[in-house]
Amino acid sequence: MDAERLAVNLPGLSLKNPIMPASGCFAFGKEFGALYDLDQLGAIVLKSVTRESRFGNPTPRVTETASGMLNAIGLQNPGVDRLVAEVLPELARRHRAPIIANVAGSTFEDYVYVAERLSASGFVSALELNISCPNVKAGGLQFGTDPEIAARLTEKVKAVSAVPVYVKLSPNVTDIVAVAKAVEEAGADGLSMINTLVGMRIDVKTMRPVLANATGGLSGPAIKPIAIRMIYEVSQKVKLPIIGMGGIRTADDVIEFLLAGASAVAVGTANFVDPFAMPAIIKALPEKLDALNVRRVTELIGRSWKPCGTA
Amino acid sequence: MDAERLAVNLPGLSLKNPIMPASGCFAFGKEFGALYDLDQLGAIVLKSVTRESRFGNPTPRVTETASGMLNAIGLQNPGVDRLVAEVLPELARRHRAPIIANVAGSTFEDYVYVAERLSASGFVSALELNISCPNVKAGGLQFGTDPEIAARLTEKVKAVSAVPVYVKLSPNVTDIVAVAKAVEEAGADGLSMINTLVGMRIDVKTMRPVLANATGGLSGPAIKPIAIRMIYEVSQKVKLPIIGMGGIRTADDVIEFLLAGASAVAVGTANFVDPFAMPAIIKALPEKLDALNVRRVTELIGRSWKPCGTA
Amino acid sequence: MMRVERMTVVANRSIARNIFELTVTGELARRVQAPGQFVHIRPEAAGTLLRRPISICRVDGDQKRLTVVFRAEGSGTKALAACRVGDALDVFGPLGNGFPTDRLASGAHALIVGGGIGVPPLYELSKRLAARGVAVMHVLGFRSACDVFYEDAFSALGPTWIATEDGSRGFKGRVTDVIAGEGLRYDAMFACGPRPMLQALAAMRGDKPLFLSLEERMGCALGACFACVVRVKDDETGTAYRKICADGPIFEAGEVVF
Amino acid sequence: MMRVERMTVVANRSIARNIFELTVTGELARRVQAPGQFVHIRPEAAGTLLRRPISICRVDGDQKRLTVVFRAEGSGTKALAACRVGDALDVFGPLGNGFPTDRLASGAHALIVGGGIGVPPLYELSKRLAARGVAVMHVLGFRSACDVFYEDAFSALGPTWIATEDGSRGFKGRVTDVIAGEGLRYDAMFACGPRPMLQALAAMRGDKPLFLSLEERMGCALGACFACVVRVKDDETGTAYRKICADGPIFEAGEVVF
Ligand SMILES: Cc1cc2nc3c(=O)[nH]c(=O)nc-3n(C[C@H](O)[C@H](O)[C@H](O)COP(=O)(O)OP(=O)(O)OC[C@H]3O[C@@H](n4cnc5c(N)ncnc54)[C@H](O)[C@@H]3O)c2cc1C
Ligand SMILES: Cc1cc2nc3c(=O)[nH]c(=O)nc-3n(C[C@H](O)[C@H](O)[C@H](O)COP(=O)(O)OP(=O)(O)OC[C@H]3O[C@@H](n4cnc5c(N)ncnc54)[C@H](O)[C@@H]3O)c2cc1C
Ligand SMILES: Cc1cc2nc3c(=O)[nH]c(=O)nc-3n(C[C@H](O)[C@H](O)[C@H](O)COP(=O)(O)O)c2cc1C
Ligand SMILES: Cc1cc2nc3c(=O)[nH]c(=O)nc-3n(C[C@H](O)[C@H](O)[C@H](O)COP(=O)(O)O)c2cc1C
Ligand code: FES
Ligand code: FES
Repeated sequence: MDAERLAVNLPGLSLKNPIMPASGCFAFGKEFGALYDLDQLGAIVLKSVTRESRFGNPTPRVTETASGMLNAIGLQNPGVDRLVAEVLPELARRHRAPIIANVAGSTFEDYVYVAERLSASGFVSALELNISCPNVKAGGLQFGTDPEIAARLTEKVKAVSAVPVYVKLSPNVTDIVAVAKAVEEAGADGLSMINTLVGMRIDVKTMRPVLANATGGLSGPAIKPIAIRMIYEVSQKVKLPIIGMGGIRTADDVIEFLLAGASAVAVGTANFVDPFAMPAIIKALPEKLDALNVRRVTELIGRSWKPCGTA
Repeated sequence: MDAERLAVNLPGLSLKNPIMPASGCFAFGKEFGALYDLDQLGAIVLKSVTRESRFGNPTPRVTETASGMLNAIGLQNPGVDRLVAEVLPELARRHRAPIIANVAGSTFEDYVYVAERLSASGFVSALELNISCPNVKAGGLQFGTDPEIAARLTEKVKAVSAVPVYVKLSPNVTDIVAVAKAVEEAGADGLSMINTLVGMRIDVKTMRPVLANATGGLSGPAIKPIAIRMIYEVSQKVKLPIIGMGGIRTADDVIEFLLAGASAVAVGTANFVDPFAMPAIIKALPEKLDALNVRRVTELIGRSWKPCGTA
Repeated sequence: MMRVERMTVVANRSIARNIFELTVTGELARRVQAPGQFVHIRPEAAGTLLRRPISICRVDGDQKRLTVVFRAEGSGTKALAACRVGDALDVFGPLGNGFPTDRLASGAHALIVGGGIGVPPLYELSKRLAARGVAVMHVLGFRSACDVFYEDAFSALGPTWIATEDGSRGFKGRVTDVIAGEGLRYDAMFACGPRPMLQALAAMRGDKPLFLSLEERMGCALGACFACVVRVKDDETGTAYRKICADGPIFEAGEVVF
Repeated sequence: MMRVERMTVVANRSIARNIFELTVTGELARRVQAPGQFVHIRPEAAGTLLRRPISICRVDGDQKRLTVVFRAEGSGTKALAACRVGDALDVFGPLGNGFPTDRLASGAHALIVGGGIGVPPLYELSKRLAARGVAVMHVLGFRSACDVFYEDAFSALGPTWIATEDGSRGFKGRVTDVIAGEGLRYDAMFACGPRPMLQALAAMRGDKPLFLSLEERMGCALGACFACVVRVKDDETGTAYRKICADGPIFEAGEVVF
């Protein structure tokens, strides 16, 4: 019973707790794996991978803002073939936590190729479809701002994927519910939300943008209220489970996301502030549940909008 | 020369410096007028006014977030008739700084009525058209998220207004440049950006949204990177002058907004943190300009994207 | 007139479970006009954005000292609890209207009722009423014995009843039980505490005036943001309001809906 | 192994214009493996989100002490400058690879070149090289006399030349002017400082190995975020890279593009 207290079951993912890293903040697991046992986590989420190997944007690629940070990494990654050949076997050998691979691309064909390769590799339990990366010139964000394009992409990827597909939504839209509904209809198995908001910082002394890429993606506690609002809205309108993210730092933040309607959460920027953030959150959760008189984390999901008494 | 150093001339507005309050954070001037001489400011910007008198949303109406706050005031105001009859004459008698009235409504007719009354009153130098209030059920945000509707509204208001019209844009959109271009073509004289982002906070203990209205508008330093990015993008695509806002607290922030492409700025939330924030910023500006070897604030406008050497 | 000042902490100590008594010194203390006014404090160490409204509990204008009593609850008040003597504190105030002290003549009876963290502003009120010759009585409600504070201070000014929810100190029950049980008679009542307590007091006051202090989440604390409004009683327009920060926090029962 | 630790401040003082020398104590100090490694410090008082990477300037494993020297520039380093003895500081480290100290045999000549705030990590390096019997020489460049620090400390280890841009102390000019002007000969060069300085040194090194320390804006400082990459020299794939935080910050000139 107690072991089950934090467990959450989602399509393709049997999570022993609802905590996982956010894509791009955890590379391919090795670095944090040197700090703690990754099997403590609900799942391991990999950095976005594309068809071809990419270097990404010039530096500086990150800068700080009030309670947040901007990043413009630009999808640096070794390409899906090397990922499958070199990185995944080692990762899967070392850890038992489910692995979620994050798929990015510039064309429909790219996405499909990458998704197919990853799904066929047998190493991953689910795919996360990054249709919301603000830091690349071609592809990325466009796929996530137009409901129709997002739906088409979802369909195509679903067609080649044997594992469940979670679509990662962009907050840089007028109507995120419309995008969520579109990908739900197109067959998505779940949603991840939110990716970063497009932001910018200018260096007063040089009078130029701080990031070499000019704009970047805003993450961290600053965006948490936006993430909570979007999950609150979307979870009431679609039936898909949501992996929530955006500024999570503490166990209370996790509970807030679950209450808003997320079924699990991902931690990104907070890993940079405290490299042991995720183990610390997992450790703190049971006590928080006790204080709230909650037996299982699943009881919290969507409770901020569900009529009292239902669970 | 020195007196002119901070001056900015915009349609209808001869500003002795580029600093003004953000609508809704300064009521109708009286309260801050008790703290300092409002004629120090570039302009006085009034809280949104509607055709009818409104009470607004139930409380709690504000709550804090990381480096920001959420508000859901809900356009409480005395109605335009009482504003023109009772509030404006007194305000105009006491102060010489130009007055910008902010217009809100639920229908085209409402907006037109209010704009016409204000323009005809003779008390205001310009109108700010709030098509981006996230905190009212009808009207408000919808007018600001669809470029066509925004343009139609701008046209109608321009037709009845003898004073210049600044359209206040919503950041809760996929493509803010499209909205900006639409209202530019429709005859807007300037832009104000940005209004608040829709956000939410849930109380972990009560498990319900903190705000009675559930969602609210996110303001403060947390949103500054988003404001800067949007102004940077829009100012390169439209010719209209921009009044920039979103998280400004310091003279350096003001300079960052000007570099991004704003011609003047508004200070909102910072007035709550430090009631003397605006006089302090105005006082600090000349020294900052000295340090940057800049003679006039106008030299800074858009300099982050203008080719070197142009000004 | 209100001002923003970096005041200096001269004392800070725990006086009950999670309750702190913090004294600061500065010019601002001279400006306080009435008991029940409050200050808006910026707990800089917490890294929070907004200020925190806290009632003035006592003030000594000559010594330029001002004391607040608060419960360390969230990040802001916890940061205040951690303040050390000598620290500078960014304080905005004094704010609000304060309790009227001139509505009772010398010899009249004032019943002062506080609940929990609503007790602090009543101390300066009682002192000032007592100084004017008003006979002051106090009924103070707390959750439990370890939450009780200022019992001696109030007792020194007039008869004082303590009620606790669990009966671990004084009467077991609520302040209204004490007032009814003891048959307390008064010419005016002054109260600060949770809304249910204030509502119960308003229901039992008969025709006696009741002045009460309200709380609400605040932005500016100055009247400029419309965060803290309450509706006006029997308002036919539907849009009448008072701002708790500027028109209050003290209202006469019957004036506003709470 | 790296760890996160609340280390205790045991000393903090200004040693030149805006330059501070901060010593902390804790288990982490025992883990330092090589000079040139750095720590990632969270300046909590500043309310900033991200940590700040700062090189380790000296370390005493037995005493569990570690010293950093930094310039108070932005909010983070200003908050570090304000740390008082006894304060706790959230430190993550040790990070990075560090300078190789085993590439020179006893008796060989090492030229150690620092520019401004690049000087600190070179001190521990020089100490360790000297301890191995390597003959160390130092050329340290600063803007002006009031920016100079650690001159005596370096002089105690080996001959030390100071260069200032305005000539207010030592040689007027750049470190490269000193090296050329004095005709310094060496078996290997070690350098830390602004990129133009590093580039000039790389250009003049001839066939001698040059180990240099690079800087970049960092997120994780652990290798997980790809914020701090540099391109690899003569990379035909176009996608080869090194992470400054994990593969560096020390590289051999010729390895990466900088
Ligand atoms: C006029 C007035 C007088 C007050 N006097 C006292 C007093 O003398 N002693 C005392 O202990 N408390 C008093 N309070 C309540 C006090 O303001 C809150 O306890 C405090 O703001 C909580 O801040 P926090 O950072 O600890 O909590 P958090 O929950 O972290 O605060 C988050 C946000 O909510 C606001 N908030 C939370 N609780 C309240 C509340 N009850 N009222 C208003 N805002 C709140 C905070 O100001 C902050 O903006 C008073 C409130 C008002 C309006
Ligand atoms: C490996 C390494 C070792 C360093 N060693 C030292 C040292 O020993 N002494 C020293 O004084 N400085 C050193 N620096 C530079 C130091 O990290 C910056 O001066 C510091 O981060 C500035 O923070 P701030 O809050 O004062 O400035 P702000 O400008 O307010 O910082 C804003 C953001 O930019 C980042 N940033 C600003 N400047 C730099 C920079 N030069 N390098 C990396 N990030 C930066 C900050 O970390 C922060 O995220 C080192 C940098 C690196 C990468
Ligand atoms: C440095 C960095 C790199 C990121 N890279 C990716 C990525 O490759 N793919 C992706 O889908 N999201 C990426 N993200 C977005 C995060 O996964 C997450 O959606 C976002 O940062 C919000 O969560 P946080 O506030 O906890 O960081 C990245 C975020 C950061 C900060
Ligand atoms: C309490 C509050 C009330 C506001 N009311 C209005 C309003 O009535 N009309 C309007 O156009 N904007 C309103 N705004 C938005 C501000 O004018 C401004 O666009 C926004 O807060 C961003 O600026 P800031 O971060 O400096 O506060 C309000 C903001 C706040 C915080
Ligand atoms: S708090 Fe702003 S009006 Fe009362
Ligand atoms: S700082 Fe994250 S990879 Fe180097």
